[in-house]
Amino acid sequence: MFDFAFMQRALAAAVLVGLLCGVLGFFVVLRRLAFIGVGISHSAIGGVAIGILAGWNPLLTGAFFAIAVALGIAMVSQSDKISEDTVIGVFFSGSMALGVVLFSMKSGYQQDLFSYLFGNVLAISTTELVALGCISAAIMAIMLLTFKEHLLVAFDEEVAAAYGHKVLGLNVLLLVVLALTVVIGVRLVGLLLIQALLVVPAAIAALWALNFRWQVLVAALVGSLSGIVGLVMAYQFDIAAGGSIVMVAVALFFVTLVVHFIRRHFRVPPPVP
Amino acid sequence: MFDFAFMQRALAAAVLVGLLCGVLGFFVVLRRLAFIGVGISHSAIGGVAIGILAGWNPLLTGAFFAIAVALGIAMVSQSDKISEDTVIGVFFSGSMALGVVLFSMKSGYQQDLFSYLFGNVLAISTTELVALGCISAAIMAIMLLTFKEHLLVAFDEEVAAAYGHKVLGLNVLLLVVLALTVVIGVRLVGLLLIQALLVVPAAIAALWALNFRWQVLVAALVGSLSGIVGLVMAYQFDIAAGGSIVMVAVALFFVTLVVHFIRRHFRVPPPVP
Amino acid sequence: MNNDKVVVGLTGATVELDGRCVLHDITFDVHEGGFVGIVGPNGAGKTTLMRTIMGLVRVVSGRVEVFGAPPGGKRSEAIGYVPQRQSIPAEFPATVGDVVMMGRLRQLGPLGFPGRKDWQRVDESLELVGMQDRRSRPVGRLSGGEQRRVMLAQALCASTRLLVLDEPTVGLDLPAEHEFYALLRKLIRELTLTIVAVSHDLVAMAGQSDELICINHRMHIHGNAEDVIHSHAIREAYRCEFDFLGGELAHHETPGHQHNG
Amino acid sequence: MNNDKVVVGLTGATVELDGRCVLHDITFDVHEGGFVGIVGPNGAGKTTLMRTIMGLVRVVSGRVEVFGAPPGGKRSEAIGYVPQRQSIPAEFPATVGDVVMMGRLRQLGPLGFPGRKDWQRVDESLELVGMQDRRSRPVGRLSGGEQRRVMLAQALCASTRLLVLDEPTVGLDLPAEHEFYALLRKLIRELTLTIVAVSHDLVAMAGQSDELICINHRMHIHGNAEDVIHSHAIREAYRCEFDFLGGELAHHETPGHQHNG
Amino acid sequence: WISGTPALASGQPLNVVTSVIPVAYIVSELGGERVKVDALVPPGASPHTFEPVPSDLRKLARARQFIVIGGGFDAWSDKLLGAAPKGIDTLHLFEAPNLNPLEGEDDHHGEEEAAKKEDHHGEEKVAKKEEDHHGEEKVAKKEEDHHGEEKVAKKEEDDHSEEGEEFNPHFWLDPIRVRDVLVPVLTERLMAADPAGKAYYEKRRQDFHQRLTALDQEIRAELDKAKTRKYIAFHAAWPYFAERYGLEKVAVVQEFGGEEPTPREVANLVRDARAAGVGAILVEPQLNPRVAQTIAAEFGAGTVVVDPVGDPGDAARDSYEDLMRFNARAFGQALQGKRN
Ligand SMILES: Nc1ncnc2c1ncn2[C@@H]1O[C@H](COP(=O)(O)OP(=O)(O)OP(=O)(O)O)[C@@H](O)[C@H]1O
Ligand SMILES: Nc1ncnc2c1ncn2[C@@H]1O[C@H](COP(=O)(O)OP(=O)(O)OP(=O)(O)O)[C@@H](O)[C@H]1O
Ligand SMILES: [Mg+2]
Ligand SMILES: [Mg+2]
Ligand SMILES: [Zn+2]
Repeated sequence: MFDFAFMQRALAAAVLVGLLCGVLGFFVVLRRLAFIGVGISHSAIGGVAIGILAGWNPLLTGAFFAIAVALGIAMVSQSDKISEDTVIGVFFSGSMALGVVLFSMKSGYQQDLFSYLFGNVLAISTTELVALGCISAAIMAIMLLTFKEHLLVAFDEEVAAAYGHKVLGLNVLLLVVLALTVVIGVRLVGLLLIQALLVVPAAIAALWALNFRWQVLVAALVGSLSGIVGLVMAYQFDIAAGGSIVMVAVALFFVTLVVHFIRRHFRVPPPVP
Repeated sequence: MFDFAFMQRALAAAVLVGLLCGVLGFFVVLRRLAFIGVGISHSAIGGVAIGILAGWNPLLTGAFFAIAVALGIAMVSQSDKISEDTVIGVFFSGSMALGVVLFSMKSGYQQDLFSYLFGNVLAISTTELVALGCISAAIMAIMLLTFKEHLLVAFDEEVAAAYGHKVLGLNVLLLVVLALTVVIGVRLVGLLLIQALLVVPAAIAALWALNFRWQVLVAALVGSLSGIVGLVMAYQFDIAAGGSIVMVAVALFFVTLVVHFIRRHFRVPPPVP
Repeated sequence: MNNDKVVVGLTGATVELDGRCVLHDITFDVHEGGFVGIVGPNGAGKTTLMRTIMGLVRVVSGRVEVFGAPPGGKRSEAIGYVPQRQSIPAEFPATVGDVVMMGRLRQLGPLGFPGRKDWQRVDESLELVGMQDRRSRPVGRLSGGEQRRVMLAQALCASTRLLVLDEPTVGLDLPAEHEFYALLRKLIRELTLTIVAVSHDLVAMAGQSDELICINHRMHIHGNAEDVIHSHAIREAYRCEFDFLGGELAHHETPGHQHNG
Repeated sequence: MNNDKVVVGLTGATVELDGRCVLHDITFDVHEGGFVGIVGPNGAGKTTLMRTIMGLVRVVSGRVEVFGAPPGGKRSEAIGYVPQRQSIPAEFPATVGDVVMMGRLRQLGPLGFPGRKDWQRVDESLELVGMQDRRSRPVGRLSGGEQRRVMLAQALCASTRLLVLDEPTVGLDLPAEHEFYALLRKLIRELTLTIVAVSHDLVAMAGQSDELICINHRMHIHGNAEDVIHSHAIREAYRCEFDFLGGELAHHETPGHQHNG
Repeated sequence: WISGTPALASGQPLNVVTSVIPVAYIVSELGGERVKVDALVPPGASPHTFEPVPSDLRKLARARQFIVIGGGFDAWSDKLLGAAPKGIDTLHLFEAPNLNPLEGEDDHHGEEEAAKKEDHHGEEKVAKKEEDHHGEEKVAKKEEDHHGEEKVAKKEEDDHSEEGEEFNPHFWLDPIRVRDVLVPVLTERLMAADPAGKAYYEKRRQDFHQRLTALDQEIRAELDKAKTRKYIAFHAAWPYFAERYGLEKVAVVQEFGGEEPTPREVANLVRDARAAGVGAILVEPQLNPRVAQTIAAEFGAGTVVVDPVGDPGDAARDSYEDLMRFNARAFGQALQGKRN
C-alpha cells in the first residue's frame, strides 16, 4: 500500500501535521480557540477575492489577509470587553462577507473562492511536503522555546504581565503561528484535517487531565497515530483519507470519554498524578 | 426596489432573523460560543450524508443530526474537563469527517453536501417566511421566559445549581434552541448571515458594556437595522445581499471599536451607568 | 435559641473527589435558629462539606438532609449560598441589583419578572451589606470586597431560612465584617434563620457561633464554641498548638508538625 | 531595619479607571528592607495601588518608580506578586511545582529549561509555605487556601528583593498565617527583602509591618503602625469608630456613617 | 516525448483519467475496448467536503494519460496532478487549437484578449515542441507552473491565469465543437499513446464523427419545435450550446455554482423573464434548485432539469449522446414558453 509515492507522501504529511497540530492544539484547547482553524481559513476568503479582483496571486493575498486577521484578533481582543472567540467570529464573518460582496461584483465564470484555499492530504507534492516539514520544524522550535511563557499567559494574563512578560506579544505570536499553520495546512492537507487535528487530539489529552508535558505529548502522539491508522484504513476501505484520519481521532476521543466516565463512576484511581 | 415580492420577503426575513439572532447572540457572546453557527451547520453534514445514503430526506436527517449533536455537546461539556467550544469543535470535525467518508463511498454524481443545507435570503418563499416567523416567535418566547435563569447560569454555574436551577437542562435548552435556529436559519437565509448575526450585533452591544437589558436590545436592533440597510445597499450597488448585510454589521462593529477606543483614551465618561 | 427542628442533618457522610477521600464519616445536626461554625486547616474539606450540604457533590455513603429532604431535589427550599471561590467576569453585563435579584429567581412568578416587593427585598439585602449606593454599578467593576458583599446580599435575598456561607467575611474590611456578624445575629433572632458558616477566623467564629465543628477530613470535635477552642481536639486537627490569650493567638509548632498530610 | 535606598516610590500618583478617579495624589516611598502595610476600606483603591506598582495600570498624573525605573519596563527587576483575585481553572494542566516555577521564568536560561538550582528554589519556596508535600498535585484541584499558598510560593520564587502582596493571607488557616508572617520577618532580616502588602486584618498588619499607609482613594495617613492605628485619620478613612483594646475590635457607627461614598 | 511513451503490453488497455465525466464519455467512445477511462473529480463539488479516495489516486498513478479541462476550471484535478507521478502525460483541452473558447459572459472583454490568448497559445505550442527534446522534467515543470496552483508570480503566468479564469469551460456541450475540435485532439492523443491501435481509433473516430453529426441534427429538430429561443439557466453552463442552436440567454441565476446573486440581478432576471415570457428556469442536478424554484415562482414559472455533466449511474445520461438528448429534450420543454 505504501509503495505508491502518493501514499508515502500522505503518510509523511499526516504524521508531520499530527505532531505540529498536537503541540499547537494544546494551546488551542487551553485557550478556548477551538475554531481558530475554521475561523482563519475562512477569513482568508476576503484576501482571495481581493487577489482575484486586483489580478494578484489569490493564494498570497489570502495568506496575507489571514495573518492580518490574526493580528487584528490579537489587538482587538486585548481589550477584555470581548473574548477572543467572539473577535475571531467577527473577523470570520467580515472577511467572508467581503469575499462574497467583492465576488458578486465580478462577472464571468469563476471558480469557487474556497477552492483556492483547500487542499488534500493525498494530493500533496514532494516540494510541498518539504515546505511543510521546514515550516513545522520552525513553528515547533518557536513554540517549544516560548512554551512556558505561553503557559503562564494561559494561567493568568495579569500575573504574566506582572512578571514582566509581554502578554500582547505572546498572544500575537501564538495567533500568527496558528494562522500560518492554518493557511499552509489547509492548502496542503485540507481544512477538515487541520481543524480536527488542532482540536481532537488535544481534547483527548485534556480528558486524561494530565500535566501539560503529558498533554502535549499525548496530543502529538494521538495526532500522528490517527494519521497513520486513518491512512491505512482509507486505503483498505477505499474511503476519503482526510475524513478517515479525522474519524480515527474522533473515535479515540469517544473511547477516552467512555473510559473517563467509567473511571469517574467506578472510582478507579487516576493513572498519572 | 421593494415592489418586488422577493425583496419584501427578504426584508422581512432579514429583520426577523436580525431580531432573533440578536437575542440569542447575547448568550452566544456571553458564553463564548461564537462558532456555534458554523459548528452546528457543518455538523449537520454527517446527517445529510446518512440521509442521502439511506434514501431518506437529507434535510430531515441533517436537522436531527444537528440537534443530536447539540445534545451531545451539552452532555459532554458538562464534565468540566473540556470547554464547550472544544466539544463543539470535536463534534464539528467528527460530523464533517463522517459526511466526507460516507459520501466518498457513494459513486455517481451528486450535489455538494452543503448545498442541501445552505440557503439565500433572496430565495425565501412565503411559506418559509411564515415558518420562520412562527419559529422565531416561539424561540423568542422561550428565551424571554428563561432569560434570567440563563443569565444566572452564565454568571456562575455553581451558584445556579446551588439555588436549585437545573443547569444541565438550561444548557441543553440553550444549545437545542441555537441548533434549531442555525439549521433552519442556514437553510433559509444562509450560513453567512446566521453566523454573523449571532455574533456581530451582540459583540457590538458588549463593546458598549451595557447592562444585559440594553445589550439584548442593542443586539436585536443592530441585527435588524443591518438587515434593512444591507438590503438597500445591496440593491443600490448591485452586490450580494447576504454579504452586504453582514458588511454593514461588521462596519458598525469597527465604528463601535473606534468610538470605544477614543472614549477610553480621551476619557469621556460612559453614556450609560 | 435552638429549638428541636433539624434543618441540616448529616449522618456518616463520606465524600470522595477524584478517588480521594475528602470527608469521612461526618455526622452532625443543625437546628433551626442555630449558628454553626465550621473550622479546620486548609484542605480539610470544609468547602466540600458546604458543597455537600448544597447538593453540589454527592456522598458515597451516609446521608445528607436539608429541610428533611436530600439537597438539590426538585422542591427543595431555597438556601442562601456564598461560595468560597467566586470570580465575577470583569465584563459581566449586569448591575449589582440584577445580581442580587438572581438569588430570588426561583421565588419569582412564572414569567420571571420581579415585582416591586422583590426589588424592595433586593434593596434591603444591599442595605444590610452596606452596598445600597452601588445598586446600579456594573458588578464586574467592583473591588474584591465589594463583590463579596454583593454575594452576601444575593444569599440574603435568596433565603431567610438557611444560609450556607463559605468564608463569608473574607475580603471584607473590618467595619463591614463586624456589621455582617451583627446582621447575622439580628436575623437569627428575628427570623429564626439558620446558619452554617466556614471561617478561618477562629476568634471571630468562637465569639459569634453557638456551636463549632472542627474537621480535618474527619470530625475532630463538635460542641460549644468556648469548649472547642480550648480543647485538645482542635490542636490535633490543626496539628499544632494554639494559645488564645485575650483574643491574640500565638502559634507554636509541635514536634512533627505537618499540615494535614 | 530601613536604609536609604528607595525601592518603590510614588509621587502624586493619580489613577483613573473607566473615567472614575480611583487613586488621587498618592505619595510615599518604600525603603529597602521595609515592610509597608496598606489598609483601607473596601473599594478604597488598595488593589489598584498594587497594580499600579506592578505596572498593570498607568497613572494619569504623577510618577511611579520601582528600583528607580518605571514599572513594567523592559529590564525591570523581577517582583514577586500575589494578586487579590485569583481563580485557577479547575483543569489547568500543571502541577503545583510547575506553577511555582512560572514565577522564575524570566530568570531561566534562553531555552527556558529550569536547572537543578531552579527546582531547588521551587522546593524551598514550597517548603516556606508548607506545601512541599503537594508539589506534584494538579494545581486546579487544591482547596482555596492551598491555592493561595501556591501563589505565595510563586511570588517568593520570583523575587527575593521585592514582594507586592494583595491580601496574601486571605484564606489561609491560622497556623499558616502565623508561619507566613514569621517567614516574611525572616526574609526581611536575612535578605533585606522589601514588602508592600494589603490586608484587612488591621491588628495583624499593625503587629507585623514597620509602617502603615491608610488610603481611601486618597492617602489619609502614613507612618508608624502604632501611631496610625490609634490616629483619627484611620477613623476618617473608614468613616467609623474603632476600638482596639487588647487586639479585640469593637465597631461603633458614627453619625452619618457611610462607606467610601 | 509523446513518442517516447513505452508501447503497451499486449492485451492491457490504455489507462486514461479525465477530470470530468463528459470528457470521459467522449474518450470512451473513441477508445472503445483499447482504453480504460475513469473520470476523477466531479466539478462543482465543494472543496469543503470533496475528497478523492485512495483508489482515485491509484488510477491516476497507473494512468498514462490525464485529460483535464484546464484554465483553473478543474482546480481539484490540477491539485491532484501535483501528486501524480511525473511520467503522466497531461492534456489541457482548453488549449486545443480552434476551440474558440467563449470569453465568459462578458462581452466587453472583447477580441483584444482573445487575440492575446491566441498569441499565447501559439507560443506555448512552440515551447511544447521544443520541450520534446529536453525531456520529461522540463515539461512536467512547465505544465505544473502553468496550470497547477503554484502560480508563481511570473508575468506570463499572471497574464495567463487571469484570462484563464474568465473563459467558460463548458465547450463539450456543443456537439459540433466536440466533433471538430475535441475528437481530433483526443484521437491524436490516443494514437500517440497507443500507436498499435491507430487503425482502431481512426475507425471509431469516423464512426463517432457521424453519430455526432446526426446528434446535432436531432437536437436541432428537437429545439425547432420550441416556441421561443429564450432561456434562463441556473449557472452559466450553456453559452456554447446556445450559440450553436441559436438560443438566447435571458439570464443565469448564478454565474457559477454557489455564488450569491445580487438583488438587482434577481430583479432584472424576473423582469426580463416576464417580458420574454420564459416558462421555466433550467436547474441542474448538481446544484440546489431552491433559489431557482423561488425565483421561478416569482414570475409564475416552473423548473426543468438539465444536466451539463452526466451521471454514469443513470441510464438516461450514461453516454455523451444520451446526455445531449436528455438536455435537448429538457431545453425543448423549457422553451415551450409560458402556458397561459
Ligand atoms: N476596571 C475597573 N473599572 C472601573 N472601576 C473599577 C475597576 N476596578 C475597580 N474599580 C473601582 O475602583 C475602586 C477601587 O477598587 P480596588 O479594587 O482598587 O479596591 P480595593 O481597595 O482593593 O478594595 P477591596 O478591599 O474590596 O479589595 C472601587 O470602587 C471599584 O469599584
Ligand atoms: N475537584 C477536586 N478533585 C480532587 N480533589 C479535590 C477537588 N477539590 C478539592 N480537592 C481536595 O480535597 C481537599 C479538600 O478541599 P476543600 O476545598 O474542601 O478544602 P477546604 O477545607 O475548603 O480548604 P480551604 O480552607 O483551603 O478552603 C483538598 O485536599 C483538595 O486538594
Ligand atoms: Mg475552602
Ligand atoms: Mg482589593
Ligand atoms: Zn465552511
